[in-house]
Amino acid sequence: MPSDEMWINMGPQHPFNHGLWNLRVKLKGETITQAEPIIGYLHRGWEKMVENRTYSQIVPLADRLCYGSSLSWNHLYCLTAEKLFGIEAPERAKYIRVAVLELQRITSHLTWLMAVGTDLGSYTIMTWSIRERELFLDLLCKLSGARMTYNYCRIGGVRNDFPENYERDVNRTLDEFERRLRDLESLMDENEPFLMRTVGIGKMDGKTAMNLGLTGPIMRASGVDMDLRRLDPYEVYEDMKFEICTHTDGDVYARYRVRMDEMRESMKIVRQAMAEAPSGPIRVKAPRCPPKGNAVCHVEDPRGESLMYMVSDGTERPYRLKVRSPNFVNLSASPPMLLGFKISDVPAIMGVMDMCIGETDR
Amino acid sequence: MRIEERRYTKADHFRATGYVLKTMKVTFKGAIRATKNRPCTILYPWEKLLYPDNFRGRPGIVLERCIGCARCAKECPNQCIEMVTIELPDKGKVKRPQVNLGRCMMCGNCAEACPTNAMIVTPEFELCSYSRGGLIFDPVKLQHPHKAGYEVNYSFALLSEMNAGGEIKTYAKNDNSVHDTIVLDGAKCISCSRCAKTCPTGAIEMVETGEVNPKTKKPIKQPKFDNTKCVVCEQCVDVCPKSALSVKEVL
Amino acid sequence: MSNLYIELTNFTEWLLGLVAALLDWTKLGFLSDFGDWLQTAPVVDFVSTLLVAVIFLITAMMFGLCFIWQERKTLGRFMDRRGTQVGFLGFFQNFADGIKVILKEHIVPKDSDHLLFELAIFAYLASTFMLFGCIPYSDNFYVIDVDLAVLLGIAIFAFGPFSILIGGWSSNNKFTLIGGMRAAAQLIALEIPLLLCIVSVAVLTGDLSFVGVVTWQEENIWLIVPLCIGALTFFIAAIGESERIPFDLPEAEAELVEGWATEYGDVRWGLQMASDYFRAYILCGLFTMLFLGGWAGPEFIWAEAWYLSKTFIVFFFFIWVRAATVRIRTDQILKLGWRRLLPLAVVNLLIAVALKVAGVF
Amino acid sequence: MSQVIVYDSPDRSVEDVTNDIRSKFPSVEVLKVAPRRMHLRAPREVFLDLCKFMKDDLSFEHNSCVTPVDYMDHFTVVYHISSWTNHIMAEVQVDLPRDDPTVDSITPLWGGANWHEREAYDLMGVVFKGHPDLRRIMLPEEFRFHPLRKDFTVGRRV
Repeated sequence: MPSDEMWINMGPQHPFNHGLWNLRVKLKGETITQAEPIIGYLHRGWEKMVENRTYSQIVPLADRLCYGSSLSWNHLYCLTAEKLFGIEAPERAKYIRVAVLELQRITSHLTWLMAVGTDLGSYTIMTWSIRERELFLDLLCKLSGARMTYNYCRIGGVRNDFPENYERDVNRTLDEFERRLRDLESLMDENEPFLMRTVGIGKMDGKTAMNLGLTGPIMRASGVDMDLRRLDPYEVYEDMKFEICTHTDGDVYARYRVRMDEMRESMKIVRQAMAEAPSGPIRVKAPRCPPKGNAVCHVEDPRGESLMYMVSDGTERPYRLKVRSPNFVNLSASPPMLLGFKISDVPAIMGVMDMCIGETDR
Repeated sequence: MRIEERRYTKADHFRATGYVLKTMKVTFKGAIRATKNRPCTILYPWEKLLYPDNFRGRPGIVLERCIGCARCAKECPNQCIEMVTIELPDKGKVKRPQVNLGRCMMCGNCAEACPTNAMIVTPEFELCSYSRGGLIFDPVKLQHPHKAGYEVNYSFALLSEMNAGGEIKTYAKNDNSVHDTIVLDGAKCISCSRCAKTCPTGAIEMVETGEVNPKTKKPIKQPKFDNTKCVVCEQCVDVCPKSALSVKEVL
Repeated sequence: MSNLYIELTNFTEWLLGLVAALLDWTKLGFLSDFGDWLQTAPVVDFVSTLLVAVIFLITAMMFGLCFIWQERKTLGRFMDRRGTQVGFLGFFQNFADGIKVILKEHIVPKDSDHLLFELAIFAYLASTFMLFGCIPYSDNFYVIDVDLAVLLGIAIFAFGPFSILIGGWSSNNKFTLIGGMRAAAQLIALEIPLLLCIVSVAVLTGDLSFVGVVTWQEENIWLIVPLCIGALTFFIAAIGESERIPFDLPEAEAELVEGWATEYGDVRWGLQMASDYFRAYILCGLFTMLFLGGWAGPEFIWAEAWYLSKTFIVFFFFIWVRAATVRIRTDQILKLGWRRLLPLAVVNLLIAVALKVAGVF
Repeated sequence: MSQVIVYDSPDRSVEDVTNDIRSKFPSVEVLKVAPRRMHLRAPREVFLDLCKFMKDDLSFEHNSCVTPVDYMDHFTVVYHISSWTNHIMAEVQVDLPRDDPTVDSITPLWGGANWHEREAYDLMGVVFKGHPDLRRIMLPEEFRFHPLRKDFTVGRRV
């Protein structure tokens, strides 16, 4: 007796999805035959709202695009605005930005690890990664005064310089985090049930990933060595010595592995950027109205390639500001990852994709 | 150039990896550490986290320094600051900012834009109240004991000097020698002296310009700007009926 | 006969004598006859057994609730956070939950099967309470000591999956249907290795009553030494039976919200959660009884205290495994149950038989 | 075990890629060429062939973004297509008249553009011919207007 197929709404309010989005899944028994993500529950009309605010007022709003890694969006907006105004941040501000961006990348990956912990059912992973993330939140709070939405970059530089002996604190935190990362990794890498839940699940090879527009750690896990910090270097990433972490499997374990290695690479970058930051001014006075024209800039967000396209008509308000969120496209490419796997694999696949609905719906 | 990826060879299902023993060793070590010295969580209402001085809680105000220039109201992304007339003992009826904390996102832009550091960023974040009205802080309620760490000062360099190369000087936020200036377009000015009345810092004074108004035989007066007092609040630019004033940015 | 039973019979005799005296005082004919009938042996026997059962049930439930407290505190320490802070050292948390659960409104889904919806929880609870009776604390603190106590316990234990299936099906919700089927499949798959381990214990010790097993272990050695594979299989199967983290899929929050008990809201949900911990308590009790020599231990503390301390230590291992692993999928659980635990249990049975035949014990 | 695809050094420089495009498509106007950047303006008719050519011969593997912009008298859809082998990002502008804003969809070429085009249709009302399932993605189905257009005044009764 062929069991007919059942549509299940892993709906907007569901314990497994982080943020408001709905995954309609067609089940045949336990295996998934069709999947359709539905978004739009958190659409705030960010791009329309931004069109009646001045350039300097949008800076804190750009933080609120994705609360997981707010600094990378703040920085992307300021970088695009600098291209539009035709100005450039001073040398020291660039080094500060790179160091703080990499700190934010580690924090964002730890937030992702917290989500993976709850989805796979082990609350120890969750609480331990929150505890490690607390180290970095204190650092960034000491620097900018806020814990999540930092509002730290400005058009033409950064808000304030490092507080005194900040570099000593950062190095001390990174050494401590090195030890704790080893504990975290052994909590998962040598944990057979974790490997049973993640190896060989949600497979996607490089070619289809590239065609579907996937970017970021998910793409690098499928064996495509694409990292915008190396491909199209911005700020001072050219002379930062770090390696790109890739994996060839393309399954959930590979994505987890890539992100854990990326955390180690980010630590190297932070140390190098902190050491080499020259002295000098940290901010340039930006004019009020940019020349007419448009500017585009894309950076390596912890989730993938994030891009901003800005059109100005000479007044002090942007004419059009388009945001390309990496998660928007990764989510559109998720159905092929889900087909053929079981319903209890959905949290594993979706959890490791580091969803951030704020930037998807804008 | 790539990290050699540690290939996880998926051997037979049941292998002697200790299956879950290594993880149990790590968690047990964590448990011992948590019982020996206190766990890392704090009991919130009784113990509180230590916040740095520059922690951005709700905005606060130092009424003595405030000159009512409304730059914070113009700069706020959520438009939650309004100028409200209050009765000050020494200055009489003046306009001071009133912040609607229900809308405020604590971005600290108002403290950054304030030329006299009257608006400060206080570390206070416990703001629950029984009604939405309770969150609208009028200037008196907005006050907060002042500490040096709460002010938001930044130093900036000028674009022209950056491009010119050579030694780059950095200027403080409210450095009077370097800021935008107001420019008067003489033809449009009808010398109604409205800008002189609205200027909060008294930086504008009407000065005879020598010509005489043929009809009323009185000397024509036009505003002159004293740059050391001006804080570029653009109230004069907005109030001028003939929009004769405009801002010339220093770059 | 256990001392508990003997003392209680004296107490009931005194009590019924009092009642009879009261009835005689009224000087009405049939009342005094009724008083005499009360003092006859079968009534006294019935009332005292009833009292023993009530006392035993209350102590067992108290220790079951202590398990909840122990889990919260220990799991907290594993995760570098404090456990509950309600009341002295967090003890009042259980009563707080109880009060909250009792005050909740009783909601029955509109087009669900009302009778079965109510029945499922109480069937699940009844099987748990019956199991309390089977497990003695020590040789003079138990409810019944029949020869086939172990077999009776396992038979009642097998009753669980039916109530879960009924509960899942009757609340007319897709998720609970899937949750119910998964729970039943998992419980049955892990019951077979459980039984084989118990059979191996029975083979070695020669009888099926708990008191017999423990006295055998007191004379010889604890059964965990010869049957260590059996103990390990029993431990893993017990984690699966009590639906705890590595095998926690029936009510996996991540995708099935609360599994088969999603629609239960008030006291029924509270009872269901409590009976999960009671079943864990029973399995820990079984483990100590069969493999760790029950109440055998040096005399300086009571036998019951020995039994309970060993049960709490076994439950500590349950929590330790929960803190360390992630949840695994249903088909992996079933594969583990049928392909890994069953062979191990059979090997353990061979060892037991070999030891018996060789006459080592 | 698939090998890692590597993009270390760019194969071809920006100039000779633009010369290829100039020679193949005379009607495409090259606005600006910068290191690792290329700005083109393509008429609507030639656009799909240009994309095919870029994908197959010039190895442009990734379509970053599809941006509709409302310039009051006409629409412009700006495509950002990047080639990882040559380390180039191309910005292609396509102007559409205001009365019938339709353009060929590039979802068959790059799957990544699927949701971008649906969002452009949903918020700006640009119709993409050949799109697999062009329907609204953010707003509910029964909405009749497109909010990101300049003539949509904020705050009016909907």
